[in-house]
Amino acid sequence: MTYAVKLDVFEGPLDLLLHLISKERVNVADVCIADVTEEYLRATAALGEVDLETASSFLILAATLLELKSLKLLPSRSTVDPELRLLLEERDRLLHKLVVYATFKKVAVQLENRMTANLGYHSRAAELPDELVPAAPEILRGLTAQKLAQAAVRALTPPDKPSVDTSHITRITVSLEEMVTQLRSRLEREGSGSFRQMFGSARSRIDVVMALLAVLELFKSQAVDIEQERPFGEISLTYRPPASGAA
Amino acid sequence: MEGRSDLLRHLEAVLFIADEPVPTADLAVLFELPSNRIEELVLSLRDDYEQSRRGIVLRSVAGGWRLATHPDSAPYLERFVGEQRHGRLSQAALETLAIVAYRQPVSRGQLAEIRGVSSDGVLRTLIARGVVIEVGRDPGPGQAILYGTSQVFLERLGLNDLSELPELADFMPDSKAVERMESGLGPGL
Amino acid sequence: MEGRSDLLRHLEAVLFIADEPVPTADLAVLFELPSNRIEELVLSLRDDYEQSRRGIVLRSVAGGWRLATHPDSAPYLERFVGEQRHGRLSQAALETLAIVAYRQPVSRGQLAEIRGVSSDGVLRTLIARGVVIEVGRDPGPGQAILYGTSQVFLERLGLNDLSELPELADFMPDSKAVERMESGLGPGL
Repeated sequence: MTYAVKLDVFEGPLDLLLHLISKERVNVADVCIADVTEEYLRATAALGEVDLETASSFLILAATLLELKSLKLLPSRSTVDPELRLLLEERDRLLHKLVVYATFKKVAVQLENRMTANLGYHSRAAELPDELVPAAPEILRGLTAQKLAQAAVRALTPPDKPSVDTSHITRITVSLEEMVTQLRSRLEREGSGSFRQMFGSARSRIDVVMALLAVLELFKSQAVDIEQERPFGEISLTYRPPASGAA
Repeated sequence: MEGRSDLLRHLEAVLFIADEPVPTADLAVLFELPSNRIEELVLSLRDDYEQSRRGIVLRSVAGGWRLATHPDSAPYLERFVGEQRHGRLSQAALETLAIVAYRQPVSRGQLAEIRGVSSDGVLRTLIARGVVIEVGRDPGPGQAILYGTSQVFLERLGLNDLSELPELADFMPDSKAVERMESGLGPGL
Repeated sequence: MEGRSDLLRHLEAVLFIADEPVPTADLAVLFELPSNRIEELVLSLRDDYEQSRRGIVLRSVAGGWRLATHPDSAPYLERFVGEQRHGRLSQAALETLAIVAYRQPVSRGQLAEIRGVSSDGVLRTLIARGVVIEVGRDPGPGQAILYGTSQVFLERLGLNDLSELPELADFMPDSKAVERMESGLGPGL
């Protein structure tokens, strides 16, 4: 599958997301991030220069897509699972943002049509005729040096650096290192346990992902044995103390 | 007491000199006449322009009366002025303008929240074009500048006031589109 | 070929929008007609204004044609102008004046670059009101006219000289913004 990512039609990550979802009619969980990235890089190369705002928008979008994909990959077991509910709430929030954005995008077209319909009416940018200047109030009436300075600051300050709203992306609250340390000390203490027992208190799905990565990390350094009897079944973890020589 | 035609020419002169739409109430004060008399005069001036096929029209816009050129003459005007006076706005600028129009007074932060990206650049363009203006400060901490639309905005859209903007609800995506977005966003229940 | 009345209304629209007297030759080019035809049309428009006792007259001034208000309406116009916001500085005019004050001497091109839009209209107003004046020519190619503030400007603001203008840094929201602005400010002030 290829995705025509035409950068000139996208103005923001919500715009791109909306396009992917409603125009291309794709399920974001099925979107291949690599494909989108490749298209993006090709398009920026064609542009010749990278616009910081568009580039960061793209990164945000890619992160959003990855997170949504991770939602899809993990099985949803029970509707009463509070963690799952939190995730669904987050998804609803993003959906709400998309709906609001789509509404404004649509009404913007209407405003443009109205503006186009009124383009033909030109009014005078009336300069006061010389003979009426004496009748006009003093042009600087009420102007203070302070007001002038404020206006100068407004006019001379360049616009803020582009920034991107990341509120719809879950923050990583625990680092992988911290997770590895936590898991190791818990296994040392308890010897064994299921993955669910160990991480039932994980705050968000991203924490669960971090926990899984921590388990894989410990497995790699041969500090834990992993057993899973069937797909999506319980994962049991058993602590493997370091070789006696090292103890 | 001056005759009707004298009043009409003074009215025409005042509207010619004005640099923004003139409300009926201002004309009533100026000519010391009741508003309904002014309305009558203005409408008869407008009819006169129409009937004698003038190059000028009289419009009711942005809460007042405004002389403008007839759209039929637009091609000549554009050639004469050299460039399109009101150049087209970019997609980003239009979206931002729409949000400002419906959500005013609105801060930069709120704009960024809705569009998912910073709108600072386009906001500056809109201010330079005179369609968006600063309308105040957020009383909360930070005292963010709040933005709104201007008289020029109303004039450009041919609206009398903001209540004439189309209902936002009419532009909500329909339930099918929302469903598509929802299923596109990943696993449901 | 367009009929006479169509040409007349386009001519009226062009003269309406023009902010300076329009020479016959320019109109001839615009309408692709010989000058004597243009003269004929302009004069017939002028007669039409006179005969129908309009508030607008068509004048031949300074080598061109220009629409103006009828002198009979002067008392109303003076009252209107005196009471209206004509006297007030628009936000665009205030910003332009502020840039001229702090960055003088400055050319039209530099003003347009800073504001992101042409400032010619407001600059003309500021010059007409005597608060901005020509202060020299850019020595570089093109010899652009450079503008600065006038003595009248200083007097109205109660300043002795430009060094008494407030420090911009005192009005900056934060230090980072100061840095950004200073890098944008020339070595001038």
